[in-house]
Amino acid sequence: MEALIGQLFAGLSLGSVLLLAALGLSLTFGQMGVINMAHGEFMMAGAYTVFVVQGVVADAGLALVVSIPLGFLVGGLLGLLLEVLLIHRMYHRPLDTLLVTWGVALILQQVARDVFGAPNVDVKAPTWLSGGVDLGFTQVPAARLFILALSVAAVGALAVVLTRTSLGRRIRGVVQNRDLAETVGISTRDTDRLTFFIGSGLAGIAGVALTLLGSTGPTLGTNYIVDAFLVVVAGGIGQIKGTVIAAFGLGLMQATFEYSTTASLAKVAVFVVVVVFLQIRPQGIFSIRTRSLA
Amino acid sequence: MKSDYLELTDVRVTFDGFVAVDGVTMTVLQGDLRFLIGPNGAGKTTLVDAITGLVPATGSATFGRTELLNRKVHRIARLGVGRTFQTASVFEELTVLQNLDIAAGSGRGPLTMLRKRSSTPPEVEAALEVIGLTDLRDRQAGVLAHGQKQWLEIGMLLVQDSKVLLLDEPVAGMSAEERQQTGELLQRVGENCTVVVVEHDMDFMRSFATSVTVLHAGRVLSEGTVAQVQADPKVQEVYLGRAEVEA
Amino acid sequence: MNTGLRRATRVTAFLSAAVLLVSACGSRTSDTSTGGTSGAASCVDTSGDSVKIGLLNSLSGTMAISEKTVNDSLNLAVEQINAKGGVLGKKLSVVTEDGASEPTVFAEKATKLISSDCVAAVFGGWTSSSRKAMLPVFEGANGLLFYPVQYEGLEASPNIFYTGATTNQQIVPALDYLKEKGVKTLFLVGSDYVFPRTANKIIQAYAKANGIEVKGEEYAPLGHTDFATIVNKLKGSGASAVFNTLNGDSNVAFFKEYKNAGLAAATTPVVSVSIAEEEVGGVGVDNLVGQLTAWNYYQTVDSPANKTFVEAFKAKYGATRVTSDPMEAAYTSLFLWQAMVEKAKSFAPNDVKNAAGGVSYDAPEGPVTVNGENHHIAKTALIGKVGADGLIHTEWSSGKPIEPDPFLKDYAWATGLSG
Amino acid sequence: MKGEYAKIAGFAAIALALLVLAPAVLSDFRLSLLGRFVCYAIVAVGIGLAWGRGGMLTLGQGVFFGLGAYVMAMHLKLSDAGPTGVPDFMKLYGSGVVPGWWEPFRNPVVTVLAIVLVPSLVAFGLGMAVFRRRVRGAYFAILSQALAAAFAILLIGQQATIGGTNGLNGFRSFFGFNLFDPVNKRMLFYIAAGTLLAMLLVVWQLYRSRYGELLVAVRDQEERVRFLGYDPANVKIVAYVVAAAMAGVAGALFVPIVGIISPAAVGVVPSIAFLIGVAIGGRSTLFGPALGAIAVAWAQTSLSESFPSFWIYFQGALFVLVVAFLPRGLSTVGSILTRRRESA
Repeated sequence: MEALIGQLFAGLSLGSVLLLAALGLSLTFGQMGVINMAHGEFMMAGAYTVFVVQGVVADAGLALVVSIPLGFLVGGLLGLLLEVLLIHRMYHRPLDTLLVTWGVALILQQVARDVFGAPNVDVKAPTWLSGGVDLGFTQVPAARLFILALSVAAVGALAVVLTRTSLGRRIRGVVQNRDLAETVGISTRDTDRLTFFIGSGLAGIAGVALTLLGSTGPTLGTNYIVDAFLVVVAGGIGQIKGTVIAAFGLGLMQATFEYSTTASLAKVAVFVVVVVFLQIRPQGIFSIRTRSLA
Repeated sequence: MKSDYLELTDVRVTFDGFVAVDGVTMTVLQGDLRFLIGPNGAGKTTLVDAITGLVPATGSATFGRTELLNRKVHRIARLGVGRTFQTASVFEELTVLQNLDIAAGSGRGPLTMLRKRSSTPPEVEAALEVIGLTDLRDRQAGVLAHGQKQWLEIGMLLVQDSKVLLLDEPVAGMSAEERQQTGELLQRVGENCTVVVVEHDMDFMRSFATSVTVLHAGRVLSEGTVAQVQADPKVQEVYLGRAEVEA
Repeated sequence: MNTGLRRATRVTAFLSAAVLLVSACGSRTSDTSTGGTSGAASCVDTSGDSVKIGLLNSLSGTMAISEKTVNDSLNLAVEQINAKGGVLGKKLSVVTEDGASEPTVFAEKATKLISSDCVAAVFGGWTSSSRKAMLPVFEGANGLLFYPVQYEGLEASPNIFYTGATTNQQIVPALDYLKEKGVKTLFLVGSDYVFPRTANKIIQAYAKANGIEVKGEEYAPLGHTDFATIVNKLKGSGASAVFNTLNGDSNVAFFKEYKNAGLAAATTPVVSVSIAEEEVGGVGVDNLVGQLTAWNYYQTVDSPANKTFVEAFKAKYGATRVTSDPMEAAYTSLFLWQAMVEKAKSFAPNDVKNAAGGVSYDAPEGPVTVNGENHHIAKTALIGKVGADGLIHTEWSSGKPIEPDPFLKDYAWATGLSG
Repeated sequence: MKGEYAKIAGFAAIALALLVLAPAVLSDFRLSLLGRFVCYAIVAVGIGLAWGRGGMLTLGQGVFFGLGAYVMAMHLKLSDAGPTGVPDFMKLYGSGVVPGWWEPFRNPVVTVLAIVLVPSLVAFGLGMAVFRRRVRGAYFAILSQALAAAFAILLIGQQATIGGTNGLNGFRSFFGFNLFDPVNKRMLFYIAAGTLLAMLLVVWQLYRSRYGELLVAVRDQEERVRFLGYDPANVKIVAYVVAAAMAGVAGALFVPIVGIISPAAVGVVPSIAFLIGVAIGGRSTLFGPALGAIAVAWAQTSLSESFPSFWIYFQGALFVLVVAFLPRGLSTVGSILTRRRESA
């Protein structure tokens, strides 16, 4: 029974990690159609942010707290730079953004290698996040609980921004009808930049969180990017709701398969499930409701 | 030969609870040049989408007693129902000839497909004549003028051997001269086909329509000749009145 | 000139340029192999006052982190040998190639080193897949490879010298140690590839023969970073020790999860066979203190030879650098080759092979001796414990060098393991 | 018709360079290196068809390459082991019994058929599942990438039956020919070069056929094609299957030339790496993808020898600059220059 609850938690936790990794993507990919393969490297940048901050701030807990907004900023600024320099001239060629950002990812990884060295760096966890938290009936790792809370907070904050603020209304306006938004005076250029900034910033936060669980090194991003994209695809286009459901769904599935078989088979099985899922519900993926077909 | 007619019965299209087409019933006979008009959001394009399989619909739409609804898009096309789009959607990287040749070829077998085109098929030659693009046959479609692209689209419908032609705002953005030519083209084509034109341009309609159906809020508001429809007080109220004012 | 011809000219120009460039690289070195059978005669040039050797490590790609360090210690050894007058009076001149972490590239570069550069011997390789890829090359062209990393055994090529540990010099002593400590239940966790799978087969057989119960055997794909499920299983199993054959980044995630789950070295110790001094920093000293490792060398080994090695290494590469088992094994491999060549008084691979048996060297890890039959070397096994200083300290030693037994022929419990 | 002559001339130029010039001036080692590049070029020709002409950005060609390669490798392993023998690695790591699904590959004819059919069938099945449901564009790209990831993980996990990370290697003969003999290695190069030329002929015929025109139409306006009475899924599946078959053949040739196939050659990273040469050469041109692939592989080999970390920057910059600023590849630079000269 305890193992079962532990496993349920493991699945939720994995889901929250996937959610953090995919949330920014669902904004940049789902809402803007840009396939940003450098998203993983923005996560890496967030993780290295914690490492750098820990070099300045001795207390690991404080460093982590400081790193969350800072990681958002680092990821966001990298994203902004990418948008301004490259992506904005490619909105009509979404597939090509995939290859361009793959190149950017390669460069960023090598920059990390040249700046921080090829081996992983040591990021210390704050004492209040190491060890477990007793929930009465079972004990769960504090770090994972923290990440779960962080992902929920990130989704909440994003939802508030998208639905309650003028910026959010602008983003949704531009996504739904670019031309109309332009004619009513919304600057689509500014909105694009902001959307990309926020989406990439979320990657930075994900990177900060991942230092609690895994290695901080140049290849951190590559370990997550394929899974994160699968989540967005399964979740459906432009749907934060869909991303949340897909992340936790895939997380629970991976954990369940892994428990009953092996981690390798579980990864393969999750892929098969996503393909089968697309057979049943391509609607979540595909929607054509435009007047012209241009 | 009036047996091949397009008959819609209680066609209904719903998007997430919003009823875009609300029980449209109409019949278009062969040789008819039917104009479908109505204010924005009346459901004109959606109705065309429903007939061509782009959006799911309930009710019935038959052509020559064959049910069209809820078939795949390409199957409906093969039944002889063709359409154009508001924004011309020709294959810009291909030549005029290649565009027409593709349109003419949905019935070709694999061996024909895998061979090079050795000569221009007669129906393509004929269509080039009809749409007046013979001299531009080797020009890339992407560099054609707007009006020429629309004509190419119509040409593609012709070689496709469509019996029902659904045209979505074919003269939008055209010069007066181009409109005139397009109208005459439609009249020529309409002799052997069932043609439905979705249009906003009232002058164009008055010049070329043989009959008109007015849609409003997803329903048929009025139907008849141009004169009959123009005289209908309901139509004047929701649509034409306003158009008169604008004009 | 019509378009057709012009384009044809362009294509031809491009292709000839490409071909010429490729051939230019080729002719950079003496291409004596052209036309002849590359296998039969060695093209090693010993006429001058220097002799070429090849260093083949991944300087790019995922394995560069580890293999770069081996390349460093190999260069140190070359420098030291040359400072003392070289081998048979000839200075060593190094040809460095990048294996790029890809087995195919290793095979390709090995071919180049043997047949184009005509090196006397090649030093390098890390992953089993890179070694397996190079093996046919060395056997086909009758070259010599010195492979410096502990591996899963079950191999003995006449053209390869294995200076890292085979299983009976690392895995088996670690099990002996655990048994000695009274461990009755084990949990096995490893990356999903050949070394962990083979190691765990051996562990299962050993456990069965020695009354140890294996509570679980889990594999994670290479690069796997979420160990919640595996640690959950580990915790649920109640095993009293863990045998860890994870590789690379996965170790970080595993040890963080292990700590987060409330497990500790004092109650459930983890014996790792892929974590050396180099990796401790990346995993985090905090996460590793008190955990065990099984190797044949640590930087802290107390011997005059090691003192010299560590000092020389730090002097050349910086005081913050550490030395580890594969680095030491690579360093040692060059001196062993020197000893073989000097015994044979020849650089020819066949002469070196014939002279190899019994050659010994006082390595930083202690005395090592080449086994003439299987081309492995006798080494002392050391169980270490990670200290708060980030170094690994010897906890237990086999006391004397263990004769290599790559096929575990001399262990009764292991019969039937290797087909 | 001028275009036709240009193609014939280009074709002759490539044939001359590969079949006459290269063997004459290159050492055995460099020639077999070029042989490996030619294998990549064959994959690139297929990608040019699927991506350049068909608009399907396939990030999973490594899978088909791997299927062809493993089929060939299994046959070579079995034939080395003798009529009833067991491949060496199975004795070491496995049960010492050849699994039933290996047995058919003892037969050379079955092997050659399987090299083409296995990748084709997998591509067909996937194409039916994906294109029929109108999954396309970015979704298709991501799915194909996930397929590559899953395939590599699956291979790595199968130590006893398919060699795991080590892959399959240590082949001694190729359909009876000794692989250590330099003459036979030269023969392998000729086979690879000949195959590349044949594949170029195949795509040339496809490009100039009505099907080629239709494929471009589907790439640019998939929905429009539907309204002309075609099912675009079928059009795309054909191109995808042909591309997969080409990758499979390339993989099969790669095995005897390089002497090893392992999961490292089939995963996500090599699958994307296949694309860069295609992008540089000009994705929708006939010769561009093949020439680009050879150029990039050559650059990688020579640059990474001297500047390992520089190569990564270079590769990254190539992706960025070529795709962002020269979407039609370097071939456009050539034609722009020509046009300038003509107008001057």
